[in-house]
Amino acid sequence: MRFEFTAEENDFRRQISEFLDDVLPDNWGGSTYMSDDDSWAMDQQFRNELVKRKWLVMSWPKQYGGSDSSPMMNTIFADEMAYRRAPGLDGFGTRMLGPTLMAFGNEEQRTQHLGAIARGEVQWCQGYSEPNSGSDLASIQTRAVLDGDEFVINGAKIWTTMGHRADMMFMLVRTNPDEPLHAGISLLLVDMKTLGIEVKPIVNMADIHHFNQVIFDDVRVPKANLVGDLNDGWRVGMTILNHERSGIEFAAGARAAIEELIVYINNDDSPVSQAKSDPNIRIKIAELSTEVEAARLLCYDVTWRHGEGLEPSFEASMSKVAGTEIYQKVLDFGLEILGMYGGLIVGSPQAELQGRFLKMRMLSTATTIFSGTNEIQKNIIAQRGLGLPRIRRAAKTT
Amino acid sequence: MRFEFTAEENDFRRQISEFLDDVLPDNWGGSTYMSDDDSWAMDQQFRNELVKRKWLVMSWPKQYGGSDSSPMMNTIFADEMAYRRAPGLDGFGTRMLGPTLMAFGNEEQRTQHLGAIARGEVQWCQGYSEPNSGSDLASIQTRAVLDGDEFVINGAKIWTTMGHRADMMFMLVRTNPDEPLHAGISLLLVDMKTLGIEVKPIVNMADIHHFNQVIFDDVRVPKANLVGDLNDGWRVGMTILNHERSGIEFAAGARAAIEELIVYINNDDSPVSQAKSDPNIRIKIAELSTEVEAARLLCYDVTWRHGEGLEPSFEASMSKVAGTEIYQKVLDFGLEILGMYGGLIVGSPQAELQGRFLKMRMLSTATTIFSGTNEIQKNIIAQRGLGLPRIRRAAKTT
Amino acid sequence: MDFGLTETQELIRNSAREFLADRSDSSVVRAVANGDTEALASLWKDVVELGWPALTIAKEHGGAGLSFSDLAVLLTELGASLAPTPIVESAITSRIIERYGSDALKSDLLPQAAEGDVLITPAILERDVSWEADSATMAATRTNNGLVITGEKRFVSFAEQATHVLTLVRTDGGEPALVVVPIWKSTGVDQTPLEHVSGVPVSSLTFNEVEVSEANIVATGDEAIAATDELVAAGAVARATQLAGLGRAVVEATVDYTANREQFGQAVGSFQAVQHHLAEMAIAAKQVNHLVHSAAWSFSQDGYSVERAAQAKIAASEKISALCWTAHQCHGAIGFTWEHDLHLYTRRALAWKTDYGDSAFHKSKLATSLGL
Amino acid sequence: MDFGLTETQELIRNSAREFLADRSDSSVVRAVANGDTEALASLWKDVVELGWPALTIAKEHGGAGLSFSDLAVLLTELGASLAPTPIVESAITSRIIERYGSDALKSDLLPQAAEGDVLITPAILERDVSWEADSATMAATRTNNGLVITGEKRFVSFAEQATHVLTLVRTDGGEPALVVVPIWKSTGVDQTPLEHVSGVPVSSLTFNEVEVSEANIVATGDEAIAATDELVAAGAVARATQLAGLGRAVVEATVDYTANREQFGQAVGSFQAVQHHLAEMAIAAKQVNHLVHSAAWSFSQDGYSVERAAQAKIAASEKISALCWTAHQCHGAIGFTWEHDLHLYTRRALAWKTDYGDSAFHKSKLATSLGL
Repeated sequence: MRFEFTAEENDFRRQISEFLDDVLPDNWGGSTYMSDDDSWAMDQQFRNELVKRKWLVMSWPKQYGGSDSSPMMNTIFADEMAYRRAPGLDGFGTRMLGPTLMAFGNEEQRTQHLGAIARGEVQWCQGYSEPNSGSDLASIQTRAVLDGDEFVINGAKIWTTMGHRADMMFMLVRTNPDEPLHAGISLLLVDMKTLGIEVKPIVNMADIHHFNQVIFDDVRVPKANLVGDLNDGWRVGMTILNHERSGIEFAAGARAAIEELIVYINNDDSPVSQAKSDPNIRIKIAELSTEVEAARLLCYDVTWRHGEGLEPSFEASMSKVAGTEIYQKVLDFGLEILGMYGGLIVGSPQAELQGRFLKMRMLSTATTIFSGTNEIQKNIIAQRGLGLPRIRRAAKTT
Repeated sequence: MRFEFTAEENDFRRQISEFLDDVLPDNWGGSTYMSDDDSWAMDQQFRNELVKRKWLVMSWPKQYGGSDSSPMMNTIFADEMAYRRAPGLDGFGTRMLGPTLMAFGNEEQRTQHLGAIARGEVQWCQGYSEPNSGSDLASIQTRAVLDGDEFVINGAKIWTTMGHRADMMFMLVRTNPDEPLHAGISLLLVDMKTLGIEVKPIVNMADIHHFNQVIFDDVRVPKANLVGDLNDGWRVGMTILNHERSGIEFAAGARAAIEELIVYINNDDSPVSQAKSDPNIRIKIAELSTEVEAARLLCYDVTWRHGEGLEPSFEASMSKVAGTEIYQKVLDFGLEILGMYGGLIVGSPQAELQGRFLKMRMLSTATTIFSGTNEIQKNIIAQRGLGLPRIRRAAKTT
Repeated sequence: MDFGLTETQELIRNSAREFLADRSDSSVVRAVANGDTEALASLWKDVVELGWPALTIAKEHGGAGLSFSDLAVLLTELGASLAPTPIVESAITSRIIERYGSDALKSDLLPQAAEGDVLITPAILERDVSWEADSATMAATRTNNGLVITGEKRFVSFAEQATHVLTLVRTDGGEPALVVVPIWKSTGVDQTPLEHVSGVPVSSLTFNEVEVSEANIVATGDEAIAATDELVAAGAVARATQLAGLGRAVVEATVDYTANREQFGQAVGSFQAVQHHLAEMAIAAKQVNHLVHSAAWSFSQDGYSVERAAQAKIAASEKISALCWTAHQCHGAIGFTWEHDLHLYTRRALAWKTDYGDSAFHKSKLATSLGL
Repeated sequence: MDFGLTETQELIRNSAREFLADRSDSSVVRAVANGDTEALASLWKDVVELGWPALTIAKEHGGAGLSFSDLAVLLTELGASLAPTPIVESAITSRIIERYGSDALKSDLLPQAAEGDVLITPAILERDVSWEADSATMAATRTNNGLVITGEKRFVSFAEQATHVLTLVRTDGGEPALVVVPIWKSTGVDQTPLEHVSGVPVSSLTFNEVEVSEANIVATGDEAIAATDELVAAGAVARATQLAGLGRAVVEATVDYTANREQFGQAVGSFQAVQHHLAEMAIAAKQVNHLVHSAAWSFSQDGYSVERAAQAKIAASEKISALCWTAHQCHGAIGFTWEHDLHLYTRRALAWKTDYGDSAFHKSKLATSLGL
């Protein structure tokens, strides 16, 4: 066991930190509360900076433009970026689609897409969820019917993050309606400018437009855009979901928030600075910072397992549950410390900490729901991790 | 709405309190930690006192020796007795079997048993659970086969509280093995001195002998001891479980514990008296006392519903969940306040508060398990109370 | 103990439900949150028509003379509907004036408050957002005619609609005074509207040498502190009562959604994890309901129970906002959208959770009251 | 970061598991809890044979010179088996003497400690049961030869087996001193055995004019406070590490039970409520495991991380005892019996939860360290 980072790792963390000191605006609170064109432009600009430093796809093999960097380095990068709430990352292209194409794509698909992702030139989005298929993904109904050299897609996807900015979508479609749930599904790559695609915005409860509903009306996609085998999309698509998910971004966000709160109440100009000598606040911060560290170690455990070639399936569920729960708790606590100021919205006169904690708390609501609700993650932990059996038949519970 | 007791009710509460002031020893901590003959003798003696005051079966109709007292009076009585941890109550005879015999027993059974219960002359115990039938009572396997004028019982009951003191048992037996779970069950009254009954003690984790396993080996019981119809025992037996259960004893126990702790830390002689000015302790006591009051109001709601002739089925589940959970929390907190002293056992030198909190916490472990685990109570609340549907078939959860 | 409604209370509840279903559905709540002051004014006009501001004002001052317990029945419905209307502000200021004000002040203001001709809202908080009466610092200089006030009060609800504020000042000698300031007629009062999670108007007010006549002083010294404590306690119980109603509404909506939404071939609400979420939410909602009505019952013309008021707000603040977050968890993605109404409840719960003292504030009060 | 065991650590773990399965099953744990001192002595003899007391003592003093991190691997196994043997007491007193004691004291005591010829146990607590070094009041009078001690120390683990205690006194001038008292050779030391939930021997000790030579003083003044703080921190991490092992064992036992116990025609462990209980228990156990090993790693010959030590004990104290109670809930009635071993774990968890500072104590330390 070794509970410290190597000199090289610490050095890399410092580099990222210095880079962010340089390029982030003062008092930067994260792009999370900017859903406008400015924030998109900033995101693009940051992505270019990351490309310049060879960080955007550092985890990829050298042959595809990456640096073959270790899982530990990748998590440190993700940790530091999330800790500073830095924009510019591209989860869909670099972390989800890229590795999947390396594993399942054909030579032509790799040539066509990997370079563009590595250069930060193309924005991908993910077409998985449907209005009636949320947690239960295998029940998707969007159809793709082969017609000559093309698939014809009809249906609707929902919760499509960045759908309104994306150039391309990778999507799950039902290609064999007669097969049981998982078996009739394929993964397709779709140009978002194709005729018949309509993108409708969905504004979230934090008043931000991240999501979209995407309607497919006789959308024709070349057969060559099929990734992997026909009707093998479930396996291909789930690989995307499982790839290198350490969950560090939640622990990092929680760490950032709690440190910000400590600085804030230690500032005598803060109207709630009396909190710093309130024993209950002291105790609560100690408690939360312990939980944050506990969640953070779970993430690095997942990363370590990944580096050792061990399968981190239920461990990733653990880090997701722990990270998202503590992230919400820390934000709740921030609102508690802010007292009445916690009720002020970004942009309000007299707002403290720019009203960001309220906005972040609203946004964090999704973290325990998306990518598999925490309830489902706990099922996974119990069944895959602990080996507990599934229900055999209808339970008579009362 | 009226959130106060009537003058008559307050007066009655005062009477009980004065009675207990008179008869309870100083520093009385409850008979819960006395499993010896002395404590049994004290229990008997107290029961006689309750009979003298006409309190033991006050809720019963006058014709059976009761006072037809209101559910509110009954709950006040139970509240005050539990608050003072007074012995002498007889849950099995007065609160469970008595009302059941009034509803389902025949004239002979009533004549034979009700008077003896009312006079505190007979100790009953309950034979429901079996080694393989805990939460799932309907699966009991203890057989009773009719042979002439007698049932012949074979099998085993477990968790039989007071089994080693009891004169009589009311028990569920399977009289028709071919019927599905609930339908083949009957309720029998059994004299514990009958040949073939063996009572084996089970010591609980607090090192107290309350429970027993009771083995039945060709035990012959007169047919006349069947209560209600043959194979209708599930309905009869469940009535027993549902009768007038307000759950007030948990809220009362929690109230007693928290008040004891406040007095204790306010005493400057207490080695942990610094706790009284610890803001975290102050806050925690305020929090717990709020929860205790919240649980207590749920119990009085159940009682009020009962008095109004409304069905308090899921409300009783709510009061059970809330009461038992807060009772455990208050005891946990007591151990926390006591610090290292919390680890001392009853009778140890240097024990504080007689080591009672540790013992009580151990004993309280059972409260969230017995009489339907809190998990099952929550199912009842969701399904019967809120009308949520049951699972239709095997769930595919991952 | 009687957990049932009286006839009067049933009447209040039924008429409130009927009215609010019609006049305060989510479109009205959203309109007011978007700054539609006409929608707010129109709702207030109807509410006055129904006599709600008059409910607890004594008959001799033109009110209906009902109890705080009766008011609580109305407040649960206002909470359940998120109705954006200043009944709490009106009711608690009327109570304090009735209990502590001079006969002249009562005769002047209460009949007008009952008629909705004046609206008096509390202005207690300053920059340090403490609900502790002792911490008020806004300066008032004594003159022959009364007081001249200079300073700032923050987080004043419905200040834009109010004709008066009931505010706490500290005079030259350090003595506190609780005073009614007719802001509609005063010069030197400036408003800064805040953007607030509650979705109702909240402002900060600056007072620049604002003159207030002697007659407008409600109480001074220890009595001013006691009156302010009571104002805060009444506000706390009122907000807690609205939270109780809000919680009930969220439980109902979540039961409804999960009983019908299907995943994995099952109603989501048939999964044990979801059932247990909802069972716990239902317990919390019922507990808060009982605690707030118990607290409201304790408010009589002779005073109130400090313990019950604190317990009501502690439980309501903690349990109802937590319940809203669990409701989001049960709703999944749909509850995360702006379009779905669930976040309107969550936002209001966040606002009310802190208003008139958060749980930490009331726990400290309660601990003192318990002898610690 | 490396979450895997080194070869040495694997060796420690495997040999500890094998030994403890054989020599510290629940019958031994129960025997010692029932006062069987021979069982305890016999286990200690074997443990000495295995070289466990020598593990972290420097090679120059006859130890194995391994790290606290290596010791932690052993401690998880000791925790999982509830082994009633004073390795923690021995290891942390050796560390403090090695870090703070004079060369003479080290040469005298450490080789004997490594061989198991002496057993030194900490005696820190007094009547107010505070782990804060500053609060020690036991009086020591300076003489030409050393100190004369009079007073009481409470809750001393394995005092009946110990040859020495490491204790904190306050000299005439008010200066604290950390001192080794050879209780086996001293007159004036009385023991009061306590009946303790841990199931291992715990006593209170009274000192009546007990003479201690100058050579036995480990540290004085600020250094005595620092050494005591370190002793408590090391004890806290050691107990937390035992708790981590205990938690793992309880999770395994509960999985095993619920996967096999059937009710309603199902394995109890197939119900979602039980699965979620266990998932949360497993997360907690893993988190505590990582936090304790991270804290243990920070203990080097140069010092330790105050934050990590506090975090380890906070998490272990809160999560592992809670996990035990949830295990009871999952076990149902059978886990409530004396006969079932589960309560042995619960009792030990309760004892270790408080030993060397409960979570409130360490939260306060951590808050200070975080700049609050």
